[in-house]
Amino acid sequence: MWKWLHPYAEPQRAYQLAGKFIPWLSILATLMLLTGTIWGMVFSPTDYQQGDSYRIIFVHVPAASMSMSAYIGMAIAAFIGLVWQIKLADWMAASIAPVGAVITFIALVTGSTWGKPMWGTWWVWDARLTSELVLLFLYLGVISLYASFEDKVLAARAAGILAIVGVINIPIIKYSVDWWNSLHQGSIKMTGKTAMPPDMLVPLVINILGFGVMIAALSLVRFRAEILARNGMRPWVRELAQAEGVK
Amino acid sequence: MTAQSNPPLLSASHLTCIREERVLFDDLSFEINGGDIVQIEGPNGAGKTSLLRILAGLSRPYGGEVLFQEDPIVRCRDEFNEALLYLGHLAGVKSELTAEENLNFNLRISGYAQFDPREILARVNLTGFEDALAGHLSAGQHRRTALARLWHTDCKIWILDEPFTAIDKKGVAELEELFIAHANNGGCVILTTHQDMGIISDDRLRKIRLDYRFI
Amino acid sequence: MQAQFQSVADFFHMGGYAFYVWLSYGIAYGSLGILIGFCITRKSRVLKEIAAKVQREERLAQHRSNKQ
Amino acid sequence: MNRGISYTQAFFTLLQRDLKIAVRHRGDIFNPLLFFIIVVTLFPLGIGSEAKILSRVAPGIIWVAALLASMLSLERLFKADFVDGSLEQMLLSPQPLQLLVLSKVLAHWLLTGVPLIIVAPLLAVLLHMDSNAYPALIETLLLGTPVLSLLGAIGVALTVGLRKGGVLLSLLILPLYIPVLIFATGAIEFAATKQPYDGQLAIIAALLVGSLVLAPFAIGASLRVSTN
Repeated sequence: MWKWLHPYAEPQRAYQLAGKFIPWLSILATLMLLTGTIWGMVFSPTDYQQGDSYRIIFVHVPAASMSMSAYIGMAIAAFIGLVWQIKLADWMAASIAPVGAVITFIALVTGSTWGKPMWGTWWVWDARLTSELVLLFLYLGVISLYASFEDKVLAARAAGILAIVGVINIPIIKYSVDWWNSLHQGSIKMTGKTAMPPDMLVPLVINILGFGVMIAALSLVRFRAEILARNGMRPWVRELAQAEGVK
Repeated sequence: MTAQSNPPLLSASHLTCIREERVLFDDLSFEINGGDIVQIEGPNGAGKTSLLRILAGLSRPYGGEVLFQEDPIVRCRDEFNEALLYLGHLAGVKSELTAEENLNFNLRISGYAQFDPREILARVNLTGFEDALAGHLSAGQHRRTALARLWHTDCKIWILDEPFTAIDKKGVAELEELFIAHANNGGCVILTTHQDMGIISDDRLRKIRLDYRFI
Repeated sequence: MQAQFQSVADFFHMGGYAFYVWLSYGIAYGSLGILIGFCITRKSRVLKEIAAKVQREERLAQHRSNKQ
Repeated sequence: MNRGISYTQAFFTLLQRDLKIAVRHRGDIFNPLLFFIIVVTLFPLGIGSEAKILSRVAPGIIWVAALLASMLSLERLFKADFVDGSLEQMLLSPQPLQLLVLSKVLAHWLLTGVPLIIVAPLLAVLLHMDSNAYPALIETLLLGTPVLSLLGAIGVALTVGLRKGGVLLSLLILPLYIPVLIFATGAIEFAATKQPYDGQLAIIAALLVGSLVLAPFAIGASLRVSTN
């Protein structure tokens, strides 16, 4: 497989390939998010317990579930970069981190604004919100470690190790927070296991997938910029810079 | 140089070093055999220390690889480390420990069980200072505490970054003689220095030149 | 499938939860917008930096060749 | 090529050296301990001296203070060796790096973790901790503080080459400390109410085993990056 991948492991090829994917992914993400959000906001039935406040679910749950997936994706990229010493994978990991952090932030804020009408307070130490908060710290750790190194080759390796350590810890942290929550809080849960009518579930799933595609598209956009930034000494980047950069 | 049947002790293959988006050297290849004394020369900032650190396996090159007897050093790290003696700018001498304790530790961590520290310290003119804390020694004595391990080693590859710093003329001469003896024994010495060497003649010394690159 | 709201005003009212719903959607899509903006402009910022560096190096090379 | 030093001997050579240096440099042992004591004594001043409240929050206070003290003292774990070049020599030693790293972490734990465990019961008295909870306090500290040292060492290894690593370090490692904090304080609370707390202890023990096995690799890899 590595032989087949090798031509794509060249920065220039990866740059071009990413450029071909980005428009399709962006269109797909926009379509999915539009469909899911409009369906959820306008056509999904009102929840008999929570009224219309539950409509926050269509942005909160996708952000929450994708924030975790993005971290795992970042850790996988970092692992590939560390073990097989593929710099492109390092750059990919570095590109995912800020996107994932913003998604986590969105999950936190929407969770909190959903909590206010439900529980009457802006913050509850609910298991999911607490885990999201810790996840945000993990993201910020990776980002600031990457930013702290002058030499970005080293920065990527250091941040990669941290991302892998973090991904091993995530299940443990999640388990411990769940246990702690059951000990102290009783039974506050954001979404019960009650069956959701398809008119709620389908737009939710569409939005979850839409968030995933959007994260991929944004990461690829950053990835392309990262390739350029790290290859500033290569002739093809210099030509590109002189053609586009001086304006 | 006569053609040798043995594989080169250490070889650099297409090394590229990039520091903070600046190319220090690109596609650098050379071979170092037993018996070589190699000086890396070049102006400040040309990447001499970076090259030595890459050769020692402390830094990973941006591209290319370093081979120890034709095996990449990342794949035979333990064997390579056993054959390597590296002394950097920083001596690795603890100022809270005495000269003798420092030498003891340095040799034991390199794996040597049997040695007489006082005799080795006498070789570098530190007799009488064995029990002095390294923090109280002069710069030259401090440096000699670090260099002392050169007198008790079976490593083939010596990589020395500025070994003569703070060493007096007599000490430099002794070190040069030691290098020649080591090379004659089939070892190799790779070093950087800004000082002129008196004993190692120019035809004995191999030079690898690095230039400051602007792009 | 039919719209759950009688009128546009009803839709914006969100059954009395307008503030929370629109606040969370506002923050979510607002921060997404900022993120998208930064991601897209990053490429041109990087290219500008590289172009500036290239020019700096050209000046340096010229300076050196003048001296020789 | 055998030069006559076994892995065990190399391990103890390094351990002995670190302990010797620490004894000649006593501040490194006492400062984190003093920090631990002072932080704990600040809490009654901040939240009032009512015995009921204090005994309720005592496990949390002692553990959070232990977390912070461990993190502060860790900052110096590799710094001195990095600055004087001994770290490079360690990386180039023919001994396995994981072994050497483990030895350094053990030395650090002996110097800062053990004193912490010794004074913890005294602080528990100050905070009116329930007397049933004392064994649990000692047990969780015994099992938990080595985990803190091991996990923290990863963060320290990553930041040792950076000039302003201190604040960054807390961001990197405190989130990783959360499970230890949760299960340790949980165990103490269970003990105070005379419930069995073996489960929590078992989990902390599992965390200890896991970090003993995995952390040395992460620390070694991080050190190779930092000294690059």
